[in-house]
Amino acid sequence: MHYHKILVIGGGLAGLRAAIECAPKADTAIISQVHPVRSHSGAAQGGVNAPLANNPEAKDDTWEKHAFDTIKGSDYLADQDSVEYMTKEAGPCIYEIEHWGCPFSRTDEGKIAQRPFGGAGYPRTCFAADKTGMFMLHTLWEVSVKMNIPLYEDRVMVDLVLDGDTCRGVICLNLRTGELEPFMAEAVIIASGGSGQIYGRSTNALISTGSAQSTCFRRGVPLKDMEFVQFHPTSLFGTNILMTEGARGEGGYLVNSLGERFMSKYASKAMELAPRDIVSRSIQTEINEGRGIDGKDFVHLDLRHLGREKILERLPGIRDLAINFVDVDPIEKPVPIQPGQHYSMGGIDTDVHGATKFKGLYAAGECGCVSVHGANRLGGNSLLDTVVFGKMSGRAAAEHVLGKAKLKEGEGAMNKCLREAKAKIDSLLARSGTENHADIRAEMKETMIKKVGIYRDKAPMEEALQKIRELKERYQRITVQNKGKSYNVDLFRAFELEGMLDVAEAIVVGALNREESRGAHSRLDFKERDDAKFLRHTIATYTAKGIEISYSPVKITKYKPEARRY
Amino acid sequence: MSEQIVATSKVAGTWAWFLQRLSAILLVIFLGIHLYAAHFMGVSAETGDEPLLSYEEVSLRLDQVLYIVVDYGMLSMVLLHGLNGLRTVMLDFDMFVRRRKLVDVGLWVVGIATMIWGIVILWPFITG
Amino acid sequence: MKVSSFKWLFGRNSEFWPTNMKTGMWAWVGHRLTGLVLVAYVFLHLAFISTASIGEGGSSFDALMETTSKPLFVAMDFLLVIVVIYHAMNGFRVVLFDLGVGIRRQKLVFLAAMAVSAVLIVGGLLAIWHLVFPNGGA
Amino acid sequence: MTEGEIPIKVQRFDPTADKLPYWQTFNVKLKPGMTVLDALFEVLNHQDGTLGFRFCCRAGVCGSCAMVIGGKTRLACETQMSQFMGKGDLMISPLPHQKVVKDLAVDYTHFFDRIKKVKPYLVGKEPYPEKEFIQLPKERTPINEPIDCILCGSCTSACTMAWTNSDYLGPAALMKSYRFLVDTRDSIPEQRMDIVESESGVWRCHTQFNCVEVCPKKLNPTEAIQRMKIKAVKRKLFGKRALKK
Ligand SMILES: Cc1cc2nc3c(=O)[nH]c(=O)nc-3n(C[C@H](O)[C@H](O)[C@H](O)COP(=O)(O)OP(=O)(O)OC[C@H]3O[C@@H](n4cnc5c(N)ncnc54)[C@H](O)[C@@H]3O)c2cc1C
Ligand code: HEM
Ligand code: SF4
Ligand code: F3S
Ligand code: FES
Repeated sequence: MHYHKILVIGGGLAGLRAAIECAPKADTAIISQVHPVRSHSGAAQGGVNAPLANNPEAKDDTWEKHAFDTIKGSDYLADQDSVEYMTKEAGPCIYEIEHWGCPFSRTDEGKIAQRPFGGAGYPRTCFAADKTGMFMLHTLWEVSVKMNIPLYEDRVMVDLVLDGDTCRGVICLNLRTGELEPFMAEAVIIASGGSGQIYGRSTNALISTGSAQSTCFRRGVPLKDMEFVQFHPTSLFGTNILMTEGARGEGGYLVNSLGERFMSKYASKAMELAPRDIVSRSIQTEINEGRGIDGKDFVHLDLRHLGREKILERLPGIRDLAINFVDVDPIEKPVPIQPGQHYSMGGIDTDVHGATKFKGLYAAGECGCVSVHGANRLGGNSLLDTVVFGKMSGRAAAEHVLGKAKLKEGEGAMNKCLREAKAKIDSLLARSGTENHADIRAEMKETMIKKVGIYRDKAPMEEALQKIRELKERYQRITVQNKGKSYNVDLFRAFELEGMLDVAEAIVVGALNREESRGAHSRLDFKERDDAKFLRHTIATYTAKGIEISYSPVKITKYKPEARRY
Repeated sequence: MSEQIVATSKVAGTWAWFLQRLSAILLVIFLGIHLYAAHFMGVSAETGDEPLLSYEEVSLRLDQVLYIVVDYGMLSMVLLHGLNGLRTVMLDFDMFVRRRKLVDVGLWVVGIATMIWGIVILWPFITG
Repeated sequence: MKVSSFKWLFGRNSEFWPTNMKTGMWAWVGHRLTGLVLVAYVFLHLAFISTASIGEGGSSFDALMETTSKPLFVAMDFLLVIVVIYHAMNGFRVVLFDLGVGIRRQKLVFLAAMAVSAVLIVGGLLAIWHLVFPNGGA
Repeated sequence: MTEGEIPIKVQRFDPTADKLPYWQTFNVKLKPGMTVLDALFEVLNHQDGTLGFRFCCRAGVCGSCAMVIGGKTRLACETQMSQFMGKGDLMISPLPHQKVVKDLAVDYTHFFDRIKKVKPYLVGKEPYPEKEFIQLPKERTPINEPIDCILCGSCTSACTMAWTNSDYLGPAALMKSYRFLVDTRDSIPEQRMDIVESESGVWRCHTQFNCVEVCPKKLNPTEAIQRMKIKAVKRKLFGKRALKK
């Protein structure tokens, strides 16, 4: 049995930042499905928010203003104390990562460059070309190398060991050998990223399935605000690879099958540069009403009028992606785009220290939900979330461990859990029913994007719930073709599918119960925000009987909820 | 492993590489002179129909110190360049990396031995 | 780490398969082969002359020179010229890169080096021809 | 051409079960916009669940899916299938000269070990400023390119020098080293040069340019290596001041 005082699950930004924080204080190891530099964080393009006031147009930017923008963006569902904490810590955290070597782009005076982003009053998004996430990720990995933090790569967490109200460790599947490995620990930090792959048309990485999150969920760890799912207006048709907002920022048009710039109907002033949720909804309306190109599920992002030079100079990355992935050169042809699932605001319910209701269990990053994003995340705030709360949870976990009188308790619970996990994996391997789990996965994704997507309504969501339950039932009859040991992709994809179905159910149930429209959750049958009834967090708990929904209050400090207009 | 690399950093790497370039350039010069002297100077120009080198000619030429320097210098450059090149080739393989000392010593021995051999070969011409 | 399997090193899908090799790789393979050939030549050359000088002075040297004008040796000389010139010209190309020149234009530099080589080789071969057969090969 | 079937010939190998790798052919129906990664998923999902390969971002930024496709090392997720239509079997094999975990998935341990040897982290100049280090845009220029490396391993596995000499740091690690060497914020150029100057460092590079040919991000490790060779010689000839930034 492996033993480390602190285990970090996930080598993305949040996981690495947490490990870097606690490694000097207590023996820490990182467990990750993929090598840290392969993590999904590396796909983030735009930037990370911090009120550094480096941009001449942001001279009087302060953390209070950043907090206000964030809270307003969240449609007042964010916990205001957490938001204040995050925005106060933003500057120091960004300086710190710069000192570690992150190659931010620079202003003329040599300071960190900042650009404007949606929903923010000032240009406060620090960026490093259009690869901010990748550079931050590589930098943090490099620091972890410097600190010699042990890394268990190619291992996936398949079970969480809970002993009453205390977390004792995790059970991992070693993908290389196919063996189950128990990892005992005094504290576990879950930083396993988002679960976007539950949806069809996701901009997320293929491994963003929330496998660790759903494992915790099934062991009784509550999930918060799962119904809030962000959609990005412009992702490539087919692959749903992100086409940055910058394409519209430079002046790109959105055009439907009639050749109209349809945004004039929805936001006559801001046109293509209206806030993300509005643009997403507008595109979806056009598609739903049959004005998608060739009657299909996409519209055109037209950049041709910008001219060759401007495209080559300002949007070379976008051009490369379009050429590589849809074989369209934006200089000559319009790019087919559609809204895509982008981010889950919800996640494992934690407090501002990243602590869950179980002792020694922490969560940070996209898989967790401190609630700083509320009902709608602002662009650039999620990378900030990962480093601020990664650090915070690392600190909290280290303090928890150092304060512990007795170590290495709970061997019994570990062994019991290991047996259960083994039984589960064995039964999966033994299954040879008639269903193909890849098809079930595809149907789940299709159902979620069609029926619990940008627009939501009672009837389709009930159908979706039924469908998810039917798929769960069909899941029992799947077959796992690959019975081998080494790098069994088939087995792990079958395993994670079960958890995805559970989380999908939590999303649908939460969305059905929230009878209002708030942020990214937009219901056709309840078009208004309802602060009286729903200014509170949804808490979903997995029980033997099914998913239970309860609510918890939103912390309001000094920003009173008001109508959200831009 | 990383310690090992730092420890080996003081070895000949840089100089070996640098001398390989230097000797290459000198070789071009020497080779030019050598070929010209050996095949185009004197002989054919005078007799018109005697293309091949003759013993007298060569020993005549080698009576001049300059030619000795050129030929012997050329030999040393060729050896430096060639053996150093061999060393490069060998060190590209794990098998020899692990025996680098042996490779270095071996090549030095071959080089020095050949230089002596060179004197032996040239001797009759010089004295003759 | 070991070469896991010889087959993987030289398989049809590998970098080392001739149809997959690119300019720089060809240049390097050629340079290395010619370098090794040249080392071998130098030692043969020394051995060759030494039979003359260590023998009975003049007579054996001239006899040696006589042998070298046999077609086989002329062919060998031709080969040598090609080898030396390729090695030298590609050597120049490498030295250029070492000086930081033309790294981004390596294919062009290679073509240029090969063009110069071609000219030199033709010149070299003609020179040998004339040297060995001064009367036009008759 | 966007219709029809492409036969893909995949190198299969399970080190726990097979003695030698073998080739297996699958027919994949071409769909518009299909990438090689999509094709592999098509095989995994509907033809043979035992196939093993790495994947993550499917957008060419994470470096998981480098493999040899049609005789050239590329990222599977960035390579369109349609270009291979009508060209016979499309051969797909794992990165050459790496330990295979399963089929197309290789073990990157050795690759990352060599990256770790070059001290792949910034050692900032003391004392740290209260805010950020000041770095002018023109001072950042030298690192603009090398920081784009996604550590996909294509270059190091295509460099035949790294095949025969397992100590050779390889183009990826050397370019990483260069990235810090020319970063104005870094304070240990001497130590970095000691590492790249060693026998397993830059001298093992013979300008094969394979690394440049295969790099999916169109980077130029050779240039970084050549620059460091010059730096090394300058340091030997002129001493420390040759390393001034
Ligand atoms: C295309 C795109 C662009 C974006 N751009 C921006 C932006 O510009 N600005 C911004 O602020 N945000 C952006 N975001 C959001 C942001 O990138 C993510 O929210 C953030 O990177 C999440 O980081 P993380 O550390 O929580 O998780 P991840 O980076 O996803 O890391 C998850 C880690 O967990 C590991 N893991 C997962 N499951 C398991 C398991 N079962 N067992 C073991 N390990 C496991 C994985 O190996 C991985 O290392 C973007 C998102 C997308 C999709
Ligand atoms: C005539 C002019 C010559 C020039 C300009 C020249 C140039 C070079 C250069 C620059 C290299 C280094 C290649 C590298 O590091 O990649 C080299 C390597 C080498 N040379 Fe020469 N060379 C010449 C003649 C010779 C001769 C006469 C010999 C034979 C003794 C020779 C044998 C070698 C060998 C064995 C190598 C090593 C091969 C390798 O590293 O791949 N060279 N040469
Ligand atoms: S230099 Fe290019 S090929 Fe090499 S690891 Fe980096 S991105 Fe991959
Ligand atoms: S392929 Fe290898 S030999 Fe040098 S130029 Fe690239 S590192
Ligand atoms: S899957 Fe990330 S680079 Fe291909």
